[in-house]
Amino acid sequence: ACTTGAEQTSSGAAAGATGEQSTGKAIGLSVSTLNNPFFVTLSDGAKAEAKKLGVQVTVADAGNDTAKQTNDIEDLISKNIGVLIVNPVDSDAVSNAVKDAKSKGIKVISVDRVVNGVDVDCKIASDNVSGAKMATEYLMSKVGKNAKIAQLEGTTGASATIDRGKGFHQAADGKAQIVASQTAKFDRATALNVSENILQAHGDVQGIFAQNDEMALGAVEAVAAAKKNVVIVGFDATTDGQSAVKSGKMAATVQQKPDLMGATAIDNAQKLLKGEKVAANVPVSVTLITHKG
Amino acid sequence: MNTKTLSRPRIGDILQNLGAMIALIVLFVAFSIISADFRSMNNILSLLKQASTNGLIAFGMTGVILTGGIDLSVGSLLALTTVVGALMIHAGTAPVIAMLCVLLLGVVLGALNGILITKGRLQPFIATLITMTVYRGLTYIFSNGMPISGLGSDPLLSGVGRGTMMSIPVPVWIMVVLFALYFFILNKTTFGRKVYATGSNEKAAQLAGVNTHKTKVILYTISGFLASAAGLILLSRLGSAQPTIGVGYETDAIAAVALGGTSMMGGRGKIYGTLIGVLIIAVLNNGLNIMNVSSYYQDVVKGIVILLAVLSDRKR
Amino acid sequence: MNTKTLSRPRIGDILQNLGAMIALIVLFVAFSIISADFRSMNNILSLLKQASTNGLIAFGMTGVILTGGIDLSVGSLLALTTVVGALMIHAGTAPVIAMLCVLLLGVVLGALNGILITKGRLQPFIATLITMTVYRGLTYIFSNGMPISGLGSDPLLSGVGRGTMMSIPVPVWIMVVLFALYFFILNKTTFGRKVYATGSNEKAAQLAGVNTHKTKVILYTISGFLASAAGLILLSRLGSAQPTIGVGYETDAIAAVALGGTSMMGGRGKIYGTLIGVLIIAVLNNGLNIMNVSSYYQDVVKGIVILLAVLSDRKR
Amino acid sequence: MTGINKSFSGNQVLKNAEIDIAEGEIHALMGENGAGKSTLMKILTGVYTRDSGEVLVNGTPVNYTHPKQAEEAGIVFIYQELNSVPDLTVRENLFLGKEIHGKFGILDKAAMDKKARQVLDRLGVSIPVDRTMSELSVGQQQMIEIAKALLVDAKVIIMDEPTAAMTLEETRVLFRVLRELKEKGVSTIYISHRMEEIFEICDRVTVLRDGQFIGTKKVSETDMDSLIKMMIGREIGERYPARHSKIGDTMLEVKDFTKKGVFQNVSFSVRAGEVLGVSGLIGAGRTEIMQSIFGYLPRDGGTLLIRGKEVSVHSPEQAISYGIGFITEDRKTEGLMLEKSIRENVSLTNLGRISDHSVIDKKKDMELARKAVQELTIRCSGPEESCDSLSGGNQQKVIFSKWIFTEPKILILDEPTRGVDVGAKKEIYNIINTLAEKGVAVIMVSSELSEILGMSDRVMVIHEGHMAGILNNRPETAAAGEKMASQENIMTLATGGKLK
Ligand SMILES: Nc1ncnc2c1ncn2[C@@H]1O[C@H](COP(=O)(O)OP(=O)(O)OP(=O)(O)O)[C@@H](O)[C@H]1O
Ligand SMILES: Nc1ncnc2c1ncn2[C@@H]1O[C@H](COP(=O)(O)OP(=O)(O)OP(=O)(O)O)[C@@H](O)[C@H]1O
Ligand SMILES: [Mg+2]
Ligand SMILES: [Mg+2]
Repeated sequence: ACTTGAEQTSSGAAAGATGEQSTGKAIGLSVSTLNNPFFVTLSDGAKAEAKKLGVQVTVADAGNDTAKQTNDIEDLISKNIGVLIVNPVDSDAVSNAVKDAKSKGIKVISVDRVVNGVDVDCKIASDNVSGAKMATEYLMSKVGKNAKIAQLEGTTGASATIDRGKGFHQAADGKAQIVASQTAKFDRATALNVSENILQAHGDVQGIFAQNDEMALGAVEAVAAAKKNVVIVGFDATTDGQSAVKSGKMAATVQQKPDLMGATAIDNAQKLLKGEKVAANVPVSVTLITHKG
Repeated sequence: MNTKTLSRPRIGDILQNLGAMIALIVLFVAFSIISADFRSMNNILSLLKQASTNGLIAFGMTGVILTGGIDLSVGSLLALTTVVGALMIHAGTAPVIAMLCVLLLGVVLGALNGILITKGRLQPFIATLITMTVYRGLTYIFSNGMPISGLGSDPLLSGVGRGTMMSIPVPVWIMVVLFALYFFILNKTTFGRKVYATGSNEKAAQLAGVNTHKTKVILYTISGFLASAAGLILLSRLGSAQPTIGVGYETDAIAAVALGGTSMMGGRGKIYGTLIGVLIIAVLNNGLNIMNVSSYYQDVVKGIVILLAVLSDRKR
Repeated sequence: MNTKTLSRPRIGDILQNLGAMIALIVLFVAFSIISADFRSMNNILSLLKQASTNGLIAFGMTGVILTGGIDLSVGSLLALTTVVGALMIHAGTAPVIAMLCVLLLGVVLGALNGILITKGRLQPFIATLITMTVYRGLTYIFSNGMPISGLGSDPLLSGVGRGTMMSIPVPVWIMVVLFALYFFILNKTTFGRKVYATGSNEKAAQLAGVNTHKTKVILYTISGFLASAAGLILLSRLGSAQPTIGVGYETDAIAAVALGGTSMMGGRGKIYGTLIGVLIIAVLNNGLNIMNVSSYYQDVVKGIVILLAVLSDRKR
Repeated sequence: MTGINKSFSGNQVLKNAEIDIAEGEIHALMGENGAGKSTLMKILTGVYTRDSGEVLVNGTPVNYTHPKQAEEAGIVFIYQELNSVPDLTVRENLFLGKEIHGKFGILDKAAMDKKARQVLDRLGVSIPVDRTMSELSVGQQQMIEIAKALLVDAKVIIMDEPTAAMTLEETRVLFRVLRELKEKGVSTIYISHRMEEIFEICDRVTVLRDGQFIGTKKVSETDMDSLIKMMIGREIGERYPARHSKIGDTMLEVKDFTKKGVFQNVSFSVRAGEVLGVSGLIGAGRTEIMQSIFGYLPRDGGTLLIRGKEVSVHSPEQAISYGIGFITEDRKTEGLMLEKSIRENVSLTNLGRISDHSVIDKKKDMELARKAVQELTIRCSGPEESCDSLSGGNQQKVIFSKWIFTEPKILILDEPTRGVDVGAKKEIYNIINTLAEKGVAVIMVSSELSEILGMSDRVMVIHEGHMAGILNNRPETAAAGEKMASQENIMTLATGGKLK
């Protein structure tokens, strides 16, 4: 029955019937974590857009646990959603669950990160690797060639940590002296202590790349306490991050517009529910917000 | 009169889990009434499948807690064993061999916990807190902090987590079989008696000839084995090994054990209580998700439900 | 002969923490030799400043563990109280009032833990596991999962975490003063006696007229108070309140207590041991960072150092 | 106290119980195990609340709800079960709940030390005040409990079997103190199962049976037999049953057992059918020697021979496999799983008998427990009753049944009748004799001299961890001029003296 349902949805002839059906069908959003402002904004953007369009969206928070995300997607399948928006904790680990969803005729949109091994109906991907590369290049342009720089890493093993680390090394390896690279678990308080320790060990460090704004802001506090002059670049462009850039405490942050990503996902989901065609790839521009002045 | 006193403890046993049982039934009925999606057969089966991981870990935890111990390392152990298994498959080992190695490693790491606690005379909380940290660190080192995917499509490996038998998911079968087995061991064998004796009064048990150290090592070994078995299910369901997996799993398992009325002081408790606890947690997770309750409120709701259940079960 | 037996327990006390003391000295000397940055005065001070948060929490934890209890909620409590404080400042409350409210809320939430454990007759592990979940959920709800910054530049608020007195950071002063105070309370007052008696044999203590319930409630209240005080230091150092802050802080605190030789069973332990444990953890964190040891290996190194220290301190 | 009634979950343990205490008297409270003596006293001091009845102190009705209140009114209770705090020092235990302190609860250590020393000296106890309580032997802990009571300016002291773990020497000190207190007008309620003590120290005696008041008599106007009859409703005849066992070959031989600082070069042997009594003062190390024979306590040196063959016993498990059984001195912490049922306790040492390939046969399990209840006449509502609600004597019988069913060849008994009433004692003696007649070698550690003299074939005396001597106690086998076991001879050896 599932297969027929899927055929119906994809056949233009049955579009009217599907449309009727779809009004009853909801959208499911499986988000990697709501303990991180970036994804909170993404999810809030989606919810606001859904409200505007009058569609129902069910949000499940995987708490950065791949297994929980698989359970969440199963729960959403149980709910008979029409479209699954998935923001994977891990691109590989999510694929079995997404395959299950697809086999039940559910359309799938991936946001922020891709789903490996499955053709999703729409990819809304921002490129963490190139974002980190861009940010690091900007940092190096500020501190000059062969300057001493350090990196604050996110939670070990997290997808963002891996991708942003990759981008950082692509830009910095061989072109700067990386004196320290330590995890601060995406956490501001941890970053404060770790940055203090790095500054103790390397008083001459000129730049710090933090894999998210929370850690960048922790570094800002450490640098201020040590009365040093260090260029700090963050990632995510959170509200706090943006205002720190505006006031010059941070040099730059990478903006991926999570609220826009959330809203775009809902827009596309709505189209898929109606049986309309959507672009397979919706690139989200990664822009650098820098301090002007 | 004799029969009356004989039957008394059994009624007591049921009463002991009454709060949890009622909580389970109330939650189940309430969610079923509110949501047609919840009560669908498909959903019930996927709920049970989701319960299986926590189920296996919680069964192992029950045995350990019955001796007044605790095993905080289960989540890290699960991560380490599955990462090693996935690396072996990558290196060309036959999946079935790799899977056996996962279980074997679970046994070894579990036994190591037990040995630290008995021979090393460390307090269980401290010993497993340390191994929790070390096993996690080793997981990162071996995996280089990266998830390991591309495990191929071995039918056994994918069957363990994703297959069905008589239209019931394989993980559910595994949970049921292991529950029955461990229930039997704890309630019907001499080893079970030794477990309760060790937890009830270790000194008296030793003086009665029970090798309490051996008993404990076996229980931690079983806990390690069951955690790695849970890891295999996840490895199969996810199709990849995650170095970050399992964080906080000890908490869910302990919550299930507590919900089931087992005393953290040891000596008193039942594994079927744990099963009820596992189901309560699974129903809550699944039901609250289906009803689109915000994850922030889910924490609060879960906390309060667990509180009410254990409050109504408290003794003395 | 009398003097010999008289002095025995005192030597025993020192020996009891010998492993930890040696570990601290060895680590400190080793790092100092290897790294000039480590041994700089500035770094030592910032190391001590970093130790202050875990220090305060671990002192509170010591009191609780001395009665055989545990407080898993400290991290969530810290997050909830600081988020509420930051929201109050945002809403226009004078920072000093908001700071008092943070401490007051810490006291209330800590007392709630104590009441659940005594009046509610819940096991400490379960009770604080539940409040850990609920307090964290409430933190997310109040903050909507977002950090709260823009707390202005009140001199008191910024002084608590960032100021110095006689060129020693204020958090270090706070830690030292609260340590001395709590040391005095536990060792030189009738209340301290009640704490140890409650942990060693609760029934005997009750029969001797000790209100063990009251004693416990006070200890959990102190733990809540100290956790919120640690929160104030972090609030000041970060200039913002984080809903995610404090995850895993209970683990660090418990590790420090265990390193200090306090028994998880209650009745036996010393708060100066905890101070040594806090310093070991701080030296490890700081030293490994300074030497740029990969975070993967840091977990393993930390675990092994703690293991060696507690193994060499274990009794009987 | 009059018309006191008390039930525990439907089980009425006191029915119209009563007792009256005059000023400056020592009043014995007697009754079988489970008669309700401790319960009655706990009602007096507010540990339990009564269902009905009246308590008058100096003519005014009182209703204490916490022992602290009774203590403030001058009534102190030395509990039957030790209630010390193991991790605190002697000083801290003595002053627990009544610390001497200045402002803000700041402790005055010096003042406490001084007072503690005075009290301990009065009791002739030489324990340093900052020794941790858990390092003391049971008997020493009991002395501290008594010292605790003396610290309070008491008008009435209740002693619930204070001498159960004491030897003659300590008992004498205690009695001296009791007489001094009496001179000062302090009343004592004295509970004991040692009949001799009642006649030595008490003025009047009140007897309870099954929770009912039977009568109060002047001690001078009664005798042992009629008192026993009041207690158990029948005569028991001789307190120590006649012994007929034939002594066979050497079963167990202990050679040069040494544990540094605890016992040195202990060597002895026991033969089949023989009862070897072991006597000594509190803390002489008897318990430790027995624990190390049983493989529980590691020793520094010495060998163990069973039937002449050297065996290696380093754990209780091994000891049991060689047919050794061990009835421990402390029921609560070593003997029983208190919150578990009689059935579970009895089966723990007999898991092999009730199981088949490690799977428990429920029927056999139940049968064994029923057999225990029947054969040892354990007073309970059934084999499923949990041990913490049994009286002390009945708990002791559970431990006995636990070991008898293992059919031991060698049975070590450490204070087998501690806190056991006269009737049950006789039953236990009968059990011991039956075992001996079956050829079991019995080692019996006891602090009650009359029991040692009444039950043993030979008596080994331990003094400060050394063997002070072995005395013959069977006149018919005595060689000419051999030193025989007698109260004086044992006491001399136990206190380090030499026999003339
Ligand atoms: N807390 C309790 N709950 C239930 N039953 C109890 C409790 N305490 C005592 N009993 C029962 O009350 C009866 C009287 O017990 P009690 O301890 O007063 O006896 P006793 O005369 O002191 O005996 P013993 O000489 O053995 O000390 C016993 O049958 C015992 O099982
Ligand atoms: N846990 C302990 N730690 C240190 N010393 C101990 C401990 N237990 C007993 N002792 C000491 O060992 C010695 C022997 O004690 P033990 O209990 O064997 O004596 P005992 O002859 O059996 O006397 P009792 O009649 O009191 O049981 C005593 O001096 C006692 O203080
Ligand atoms: Mg009694
Ligand atoms: Mg003894």
